[in-house]
Amino acid sequence: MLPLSHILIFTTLLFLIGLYGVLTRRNVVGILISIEIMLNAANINFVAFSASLDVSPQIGQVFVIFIIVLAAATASVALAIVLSIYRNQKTIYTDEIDLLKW
Amino acid sequence: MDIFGLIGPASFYGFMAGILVLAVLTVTTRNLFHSAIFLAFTLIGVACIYFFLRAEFLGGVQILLYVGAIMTLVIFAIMLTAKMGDPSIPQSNRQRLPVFLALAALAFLLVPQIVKTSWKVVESLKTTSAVELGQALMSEFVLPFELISIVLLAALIGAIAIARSDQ
Amino acid sequence: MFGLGVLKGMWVTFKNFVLSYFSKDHLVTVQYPEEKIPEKERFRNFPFLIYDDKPEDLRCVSCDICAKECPPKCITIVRDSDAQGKPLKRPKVFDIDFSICMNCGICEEVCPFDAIFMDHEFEIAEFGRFEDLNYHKEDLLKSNEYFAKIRPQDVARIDAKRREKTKKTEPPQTTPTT
Amino acid sequence: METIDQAFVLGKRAALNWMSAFLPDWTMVFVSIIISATAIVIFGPVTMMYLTWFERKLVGRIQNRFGPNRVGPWGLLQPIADGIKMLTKEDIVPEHADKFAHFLAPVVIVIPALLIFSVVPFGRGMVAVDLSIGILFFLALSSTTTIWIFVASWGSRNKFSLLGGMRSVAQMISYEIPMVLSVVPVLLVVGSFSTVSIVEAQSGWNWFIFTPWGIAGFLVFFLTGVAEVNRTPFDLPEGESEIVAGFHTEYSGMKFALFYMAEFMNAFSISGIVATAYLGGWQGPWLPSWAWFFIKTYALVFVMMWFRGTFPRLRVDQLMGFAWKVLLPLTLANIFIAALWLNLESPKNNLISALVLVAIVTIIYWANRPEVPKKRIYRYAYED
Repeated sequence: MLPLSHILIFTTLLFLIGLYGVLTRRNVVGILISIEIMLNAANINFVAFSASLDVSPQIGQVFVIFIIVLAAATASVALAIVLSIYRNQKTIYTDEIDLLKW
Repeated sequence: MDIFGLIGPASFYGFMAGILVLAVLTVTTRNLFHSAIFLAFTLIGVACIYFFLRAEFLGGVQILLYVGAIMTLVIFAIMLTAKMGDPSIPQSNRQRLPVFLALAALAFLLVPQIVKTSWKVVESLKTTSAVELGQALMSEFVLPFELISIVLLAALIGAIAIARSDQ
Repeated sequence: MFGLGVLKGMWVTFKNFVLSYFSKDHLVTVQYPEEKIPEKERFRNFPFLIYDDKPEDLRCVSCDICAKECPPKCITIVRDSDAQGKPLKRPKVFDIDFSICMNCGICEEVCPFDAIFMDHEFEIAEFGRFEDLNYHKEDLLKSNEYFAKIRPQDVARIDAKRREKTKKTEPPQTTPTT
Repeated sequence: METIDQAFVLGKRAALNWMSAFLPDWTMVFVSIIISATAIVIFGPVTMMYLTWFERKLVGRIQNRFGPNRVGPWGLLQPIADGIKMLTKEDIVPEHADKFAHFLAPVVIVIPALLIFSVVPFGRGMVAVDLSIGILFFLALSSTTTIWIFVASWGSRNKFSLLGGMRSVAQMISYEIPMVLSVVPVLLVVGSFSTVSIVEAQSGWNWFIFTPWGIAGFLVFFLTGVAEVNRTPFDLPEGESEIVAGFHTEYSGMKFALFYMAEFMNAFSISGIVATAYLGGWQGPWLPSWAWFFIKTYALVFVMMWFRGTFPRLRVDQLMGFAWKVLLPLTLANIFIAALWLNLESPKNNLISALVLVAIVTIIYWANRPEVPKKRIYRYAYED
């Protein structure tokens, strides 16, 4: 099996790519997509740690299950919010949703 | 015999490179729908990583939940809101270069740290079965499990309440 | 009872499926080119010209009524004439363009000489669009026996009528001399 | 008997032996994988081709017709003629279509359909990979089909396509849930996801369909399976009388054939998984194991096509109501019934769980009873 540090570098890069998406996308749904990538990077980290470190192997996987479930909840609530914003503001671009700024 | 020692890691590296490329495409593609398609492939690739790490149950759950359910939600949201065919609307804000530089700096900070740290790695890959996972969920993690179900219920009700058009 | 209608419907289709292997009633399709449904007597398709004994003995006297009545005007008739230019009671040209004919059967109804009738023939597909479907006099000729074969009831009625007519006008009837 | 039973396994072993003569040792594993994969990749499309022939024949007979009977004896070469026609047809891409999505969807949709075959146990020892998560693998892969159907409908840039895609997503997400839940009793009783161990747990005549929870689970699993592959009476996504052809309106030639192929291969593999989970898979007396598997699977495929010849399409609200108001409570109760059955002693448990099942079905039926409007009395329409 390949060394743990390689997987960690990979997940770091994946996380940073997701973060890049979060910080540069204008579209709310695009930001949500990027957040999913970040969550996946974290999940791979959990699995890799639990598989190769000296801990009980279930712990990491249980956390991954929790994260997946939370991601599902996040996605549903966030998309409901997106729909609601679109209905009220007729836009889903984050820099145009500026009702509280003035 | 050696060939397995070669092919396993080689395909692993191949998968990792592919996932990175797909993730970059996901966050940089102008067309949001294509971005969602690339995300679907990324998630399937992550499921394959789980299979490589011998977490088959997680791989199945990943595909079933992420690809089957969350992706569909995302695509629905794109479709219900989008005016994305218009190329005159910029899809990213003006912080692209600073963000890229900052994140590159962060990567240069983190990667040497990861390499430098001495992880207490055990020799063989540890695996666990779905049965053990279920027992862990029902014994050691029963409180978070129940909390998660309450969170899910709350999310369910909240999503319906928010998305409902107020008559 | 819940679900009983579903089972009933499935039973009907299953019966149809099984019986189609055993019963002729449950397999109504006919393998067309090899096997044909016999035509009904009143089936009518394209017109043809009738002759009595020899093909020269056309009943048609080229009165032009059918050509005038034909709604799509698909019949062309040119009257024959003898050497002196005297018109004869028979057509020189009798063309029906089947690419135009709409199978209405008006020509049969209006013909006072019972010379034109609707046929049972329907497989007349051709490769050409223009000349191939333009039937000439020779193609249209069919004998009275053929007519008797395809429409026995009509032929009995029409023959009886014609016999009566010829009996009435027996003496002056002479074969035209050319 | 033993050799017939193991014919395919022995055949593969013989092929491996023959090849080991001139191939190095370490390639043998790859050769074994390649043999299994080739068998599946050939078997899938051929099954699909002959399922189309079978369906046309069957529906024809149901409608008192012959079905295809011109190309070859009994029309047996009809699928090949169809294939040639599909291959030589012009491939049309709409002008404003999303070319990338339009191309990608039919190509990708076939992959899960083929991959599912790898966990289907065709006979004793005849499974390509005995995955420890076999059933979950099947459920996960069949759920991915939704996205590609939707991508196809969006990529076509056609209103009918989009309507079909929306319907498809709504339907498949709804039916996904009872489908997953209806397999849970089997997993509960067997204690494993592996398809092989599920079949082995039903040895003898202990097929799960002969238990009270098995009947309910079988019916729900099969119906949701029919809904998952968009077949009649759940074929709203491609309802040709309403929305032309739904998501594959704009597809022609080989791309359309790929959609068709995925649909039929899914129909076959879902029948196979239902047979595995509830009808005992390859278990059965006298006949070789693979023969039993194919008998059961084709019987289920026959029932699917029989449905197609019998039922009209459901309405959208009926479809959704059926999934959420009937199937979902039934499956949830069914898990409880299976647990009850598992924890009581042997002769008593069947009776008790059957009673509970009947009670729950009655309650669900009562809760969903059709609302028959009262006969109206036109009070002022008459003299008195």
